[in-house]
Amino acid sequence: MSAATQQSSYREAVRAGLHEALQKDSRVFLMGEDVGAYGGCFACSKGLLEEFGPARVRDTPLSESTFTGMGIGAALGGMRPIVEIMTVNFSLLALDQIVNNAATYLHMSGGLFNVPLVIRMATGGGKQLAAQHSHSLEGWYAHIPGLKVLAPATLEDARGMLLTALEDPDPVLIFEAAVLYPMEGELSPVITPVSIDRANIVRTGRDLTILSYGASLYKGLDAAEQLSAGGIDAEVIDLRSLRPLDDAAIIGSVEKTRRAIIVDEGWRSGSLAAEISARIMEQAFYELDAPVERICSVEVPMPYAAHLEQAALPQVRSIVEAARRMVVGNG
Amino acid sequence: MSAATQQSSYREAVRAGLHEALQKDSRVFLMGEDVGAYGGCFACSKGLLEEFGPARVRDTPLSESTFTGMGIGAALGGMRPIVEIMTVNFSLLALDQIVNNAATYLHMSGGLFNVPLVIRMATGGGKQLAAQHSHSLEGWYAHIPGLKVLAPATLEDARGMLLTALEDPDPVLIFEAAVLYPMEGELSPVITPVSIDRANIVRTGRDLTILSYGASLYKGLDAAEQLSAGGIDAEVIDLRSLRPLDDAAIIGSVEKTRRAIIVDEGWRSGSLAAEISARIMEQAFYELDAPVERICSVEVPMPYAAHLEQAALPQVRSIVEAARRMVVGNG
Amino acid sequence: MPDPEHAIHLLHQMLRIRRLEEKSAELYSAMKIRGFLHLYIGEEAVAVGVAQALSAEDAMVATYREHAHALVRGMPAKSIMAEMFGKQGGCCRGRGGSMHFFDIETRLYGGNAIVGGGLPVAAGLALADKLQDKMRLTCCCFGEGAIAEGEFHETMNLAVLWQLPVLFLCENNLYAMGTALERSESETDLTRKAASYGMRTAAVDGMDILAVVAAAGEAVSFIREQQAPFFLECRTYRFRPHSMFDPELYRTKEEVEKWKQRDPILMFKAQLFANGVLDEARLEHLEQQVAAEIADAVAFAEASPLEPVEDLTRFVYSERSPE
Amino acid sequence: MPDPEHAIHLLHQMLRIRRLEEKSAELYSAMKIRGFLHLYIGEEAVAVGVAQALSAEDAMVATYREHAHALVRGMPAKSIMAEMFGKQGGCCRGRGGSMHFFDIETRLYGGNAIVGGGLPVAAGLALADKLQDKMRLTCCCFGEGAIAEGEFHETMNLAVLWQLPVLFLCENNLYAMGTALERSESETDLTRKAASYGMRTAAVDGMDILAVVAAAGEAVSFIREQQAPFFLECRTYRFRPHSMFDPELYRTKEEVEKWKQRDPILMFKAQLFANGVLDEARLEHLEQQVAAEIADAVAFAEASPLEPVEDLTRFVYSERSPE
Ligand SMILES: Cc1ncc(C[n+]2csc(CCOP(=O)(O)OP(=O)(O)O)c2C)c(N)n1
Ligand SMILES: Cc1ncc(C[n+]2csc(CCOP(=O)(O)OP(=O)(O)O)c2C)c(N)n1
Ligand SMILES: [Mg+2]
Ligand SMILES: [Mg+2]
Repeated sequence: MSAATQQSSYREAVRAGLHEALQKDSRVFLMGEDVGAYGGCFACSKGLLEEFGPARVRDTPLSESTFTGMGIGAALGGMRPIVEIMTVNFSLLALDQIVNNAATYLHMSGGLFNVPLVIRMATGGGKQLAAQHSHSLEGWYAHIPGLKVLAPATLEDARGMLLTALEDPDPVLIFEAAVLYPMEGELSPVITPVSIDRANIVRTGRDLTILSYGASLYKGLDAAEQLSAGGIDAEVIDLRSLRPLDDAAIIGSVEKTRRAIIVDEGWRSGSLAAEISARIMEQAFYELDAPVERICSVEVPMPYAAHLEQAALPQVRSIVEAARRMVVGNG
Repeated sequence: MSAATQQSSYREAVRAGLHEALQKDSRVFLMGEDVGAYGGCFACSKGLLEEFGPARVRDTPLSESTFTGMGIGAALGGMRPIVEIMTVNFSLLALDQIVNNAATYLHMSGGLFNVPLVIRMATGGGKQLAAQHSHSLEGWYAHIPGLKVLAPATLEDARGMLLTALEDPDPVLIFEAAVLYPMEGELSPVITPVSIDRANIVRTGRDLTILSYGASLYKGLDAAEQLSAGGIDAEVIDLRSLRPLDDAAIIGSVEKTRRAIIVDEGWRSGSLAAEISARIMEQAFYELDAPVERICSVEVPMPYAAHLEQAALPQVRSIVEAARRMVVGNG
Repeated sequence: MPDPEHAIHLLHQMLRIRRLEEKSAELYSAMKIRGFLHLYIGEEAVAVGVAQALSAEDAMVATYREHAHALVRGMPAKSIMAEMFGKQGGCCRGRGGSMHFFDIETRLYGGNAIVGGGLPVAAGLALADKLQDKMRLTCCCFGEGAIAEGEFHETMNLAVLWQLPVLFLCENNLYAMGTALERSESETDLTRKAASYGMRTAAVDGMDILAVVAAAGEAVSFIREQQAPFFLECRTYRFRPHSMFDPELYRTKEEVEKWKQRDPILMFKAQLFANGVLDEARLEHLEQQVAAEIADAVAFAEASPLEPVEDLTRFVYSERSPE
Repeated sequence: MPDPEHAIHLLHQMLRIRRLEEKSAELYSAMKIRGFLHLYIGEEAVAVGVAQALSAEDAMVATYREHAHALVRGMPAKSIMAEMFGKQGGCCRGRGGSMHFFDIETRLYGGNAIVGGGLPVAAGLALADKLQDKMRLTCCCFGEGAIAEGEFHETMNLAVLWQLPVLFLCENNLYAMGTALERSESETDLTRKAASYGMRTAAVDGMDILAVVAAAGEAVSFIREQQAPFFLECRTYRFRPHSMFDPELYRTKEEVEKWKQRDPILMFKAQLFANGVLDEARLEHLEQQVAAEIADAVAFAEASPLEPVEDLTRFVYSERSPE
């Protein structure tokens, strides 16, 4: 990364990625609800309509299933569409197109037709938007063969993963954590794709591994800080890619620390955290000094009231307590 | 169960449940594509239109999202609808109604409005129906708080679980394994609801526990047979309810056998099997003599060709091999 | 012109909505109300006019922009305000918030935050009534943006095919967030679209309270007599941003000002003054009544306790057994 | 009446479909073909008639009932048959089967088994052409049952709103599995429904090959000239069960027999005999040609190897890097 980095927000980083993509490849276009005149419901595409025009920044009607399916068709037709589904909550309406078409075309056709489609959506709770607007279902998408699923937690990834996804011949879903849009940080002036092959060890540690992604990553980091004060040295890993998962990084770290906690905003049962726990069971069972723990959302439709919502979401305190149990508790 | 049992198929058992439900409660009605004039795409409702009339056996247009949502509304309005979505593959089109309405109404309303809705659908592969018609996504539904998810593997459950579900004040999804419809067996003449509180130990054993449900259960039983020939004594558990899961039964058995294999037709990553493995990790780690293994579908859109499809689905041989590895391999 | 007292009643209802919404915006800035807040200011004549045609047994399914409907259908301002405060005294004990009001008394089945998501539910409620020979209807409110959704299409077809007693109330305020109707629909005459299903339809000036009262009255009597659905388009305008986060880049101040000339409350007030039905004293009295009601509501919301955190997982599954 | 050779060509195409389908049914009973098998017998005039209007550059998105379209668009019977056999020599190496034919050469983008699922994809292909100034169109085939799906509504609106060059080919065979049109649509005039989006439409007797040729020709020239979508309804009938599992409880033998009087092949043959364009010898020759083609296809399919099991996980993700 170059020395002269610039100040930016996660939101601006996403916008910079979109801008770069539209500028460097005429096959790229952005399509979704309110991406144009409104500037994007999270202001991620502000100004792009004015700069690139209505043919390449396309406001759609409220028709999630069809404009997503049209993204598939346009990708098959030689374009590089970026479909924005405002939030994962509305992607349920487009799920048939994503699961039954985008993910299957290549295989059903015996390799004849690949679908170079990028779908972006915001995910997660924490903004008091209640039960229908607070889902964190990226783990669901990570279940589907044929899809790749990315979860940028940093500014560099928010900008770079979009460019990486656009170079991919197959459908890539990018989940942007809604609560991270205002996050400020440094961004390299060099706009390039980022490798998505490896998870990222954000903090190295000896005593246990905290695995997370997206907005929850920062809860893991806060917990690690608090733990270090108490003399517990936690390693924190940003998974970055949810499908495929970087088993080497996960297992490598757990073999070193012999303990793992997965922090995942999805509901506990059937969460991505469950998959990671199962993989550690399968690949590092004999290395473990304590059972892997999961810190997930409480299994309740998200309540509106702040105190209830916060109680439902993964809490730094719960991570810290679990870590203490594991390290002090045994081994 | 009475002595004088009668011969029946799984299909007829489902039909018997539907018949009983329509007969004993005037609030019950059946709604879905081709449930009437066609007799049900799997012939599960054959003759019901003639017997109960078009008001109670309602053929719908191809409008999955809306007739499912209408089931929610009708349930709120005092009825006890049974919505049939032909197969889980098409339920993706109704997912928004199921996840954002059926599962949330009670909580969002602070307990004011419950949704006594039953949704039935066929699930699973094995019939050479290829990538869009062979999904096994019940594990996805088991992720959603507010829903109950049942998977009848036996004739008694195919008939009785429907009646149990109709007594439930909240939405219940019933996944019937398409390959089981022709299965023949004995059925009690007494038509009653069945308890769904407990998983069922179908075969007791000492050496390891095979956990499964639906059509895969029989693969687990076949494997157990083969294993016993080789002197390995496997316990086989039919989970029956996928949400909630019967932790007591699962952990109880694993504490006894100290080894577990989960057989689940869902794709491996993010499967229900992952959730069960994670729970065993959390609740029985110190009892385990070997890491829990998962036998799931290979992560590929289901191919049409028989030899490829069979290679993609969980195989009895893989279960047997895994079991041998676990038991002989160590502990 | 209706009889004077009824006219005053209509004005009073519109004022209750207007002031409640203004206060809500204020409380949002004061961070007492959080999440999304979608205001109805400018559209009051629609909710009030339609409410006149509905009876107590009728049900309603609304959207996230439902404060007005909840209020005119008879939900106490207290429980509305407390819900927006996220307090236990709210209609949903603080679990729903601004977008999810529910009420058994007035048969309000939400408050739905998924555009189009309420349409099938409304049709299902009407189906239940039909199957139980209950002679009541369900009013289903949605914005013109919902018309592009597949569920609109599926529900129109089924409602007509099965002759369901639903009043489909389309609140056409010309924008879906920032998307103008003509940029989202190939056919902008929405009654034409609805009519293509064989649905009876009408369109009315949603800024003219008396016109809405009349149109809703006819629509509802058609539904009750024919036991068939009706699509009523009310042409109105949202004076405020879509929600509290909207920079309003998609429309001009001039356009908004032009529409404010047709403020349903200003126009009706003028009419009532002209007809001598209303005078300053009476208006002043009305405003005081409304101000008091809202002050009470806010006080109640402030005083209401929070739902205990221990109760977080209540209402995921029913506590009682089914009847 | 077109020139004699073209007329013979049309008959030949219809015969190729008919015999291929008959053979497929036979091979299904022989368990050489498995899964679902949806036959097109009775509807041949639609696929053949429409194909005359399409050019090589045009794309097609079809349904699970797509054997005929694949064949008339130029896919070799060999690769079709081998695909149904689940063999490596099939168009999709045996991974797709009867419901999922794909072909780069003829731009066939499936073979879609989700009713309505192909409509957005077709609109997207047309959007790509429009954005790249490619003067070609996409033909989107679907049954009348798909019209009830939300995606039909969303796609009609977007196709007209964005003026996309799509031929929406509605193959109205009066039944969606066992559900008759009048029991699933409140408005059974499908062109009326499509027209409500501002779409140009036409309906034609799908049993009359020459009528279909003419109607498709007009529809396609409209699309090419106006760069706008067109909805063409072909009224036809399925002589066989929906799939091989259908007991056909929902319609009478008499109804089926009545329609068989209007068999597109019988009617056209009679016409050609009457006009002296066809004689027994020529017909016999045609039938032999077709029989030979199909025998070859079956032999090829039989001889074709299976995809190696080791290759199971190929084509989940692309092997090549993007251009
Ligand atoms: C299915 C779905 N897609 C997108 C959204 C985000 N969204 C919330 S309101 C809205 C605009 C709706 O406009 P309209 O239906 O006209 O109602 P209005 O807000 O104008 O009253 C959008 C796009 C949503 N809530 N649900
Ligand atoms: C979304 C969806 N729902 C249900 C089905 C099951 N199904 C397969 S074909 C069919 C009938 C479709 O009828 P139509 O569109 O008229 O086409 P046809 O079979 O008559 O050619 C149904 C209900 C499906 N494949 N996809
Ligand atoms: Mg609007
Ligand atoms: Mg049909």
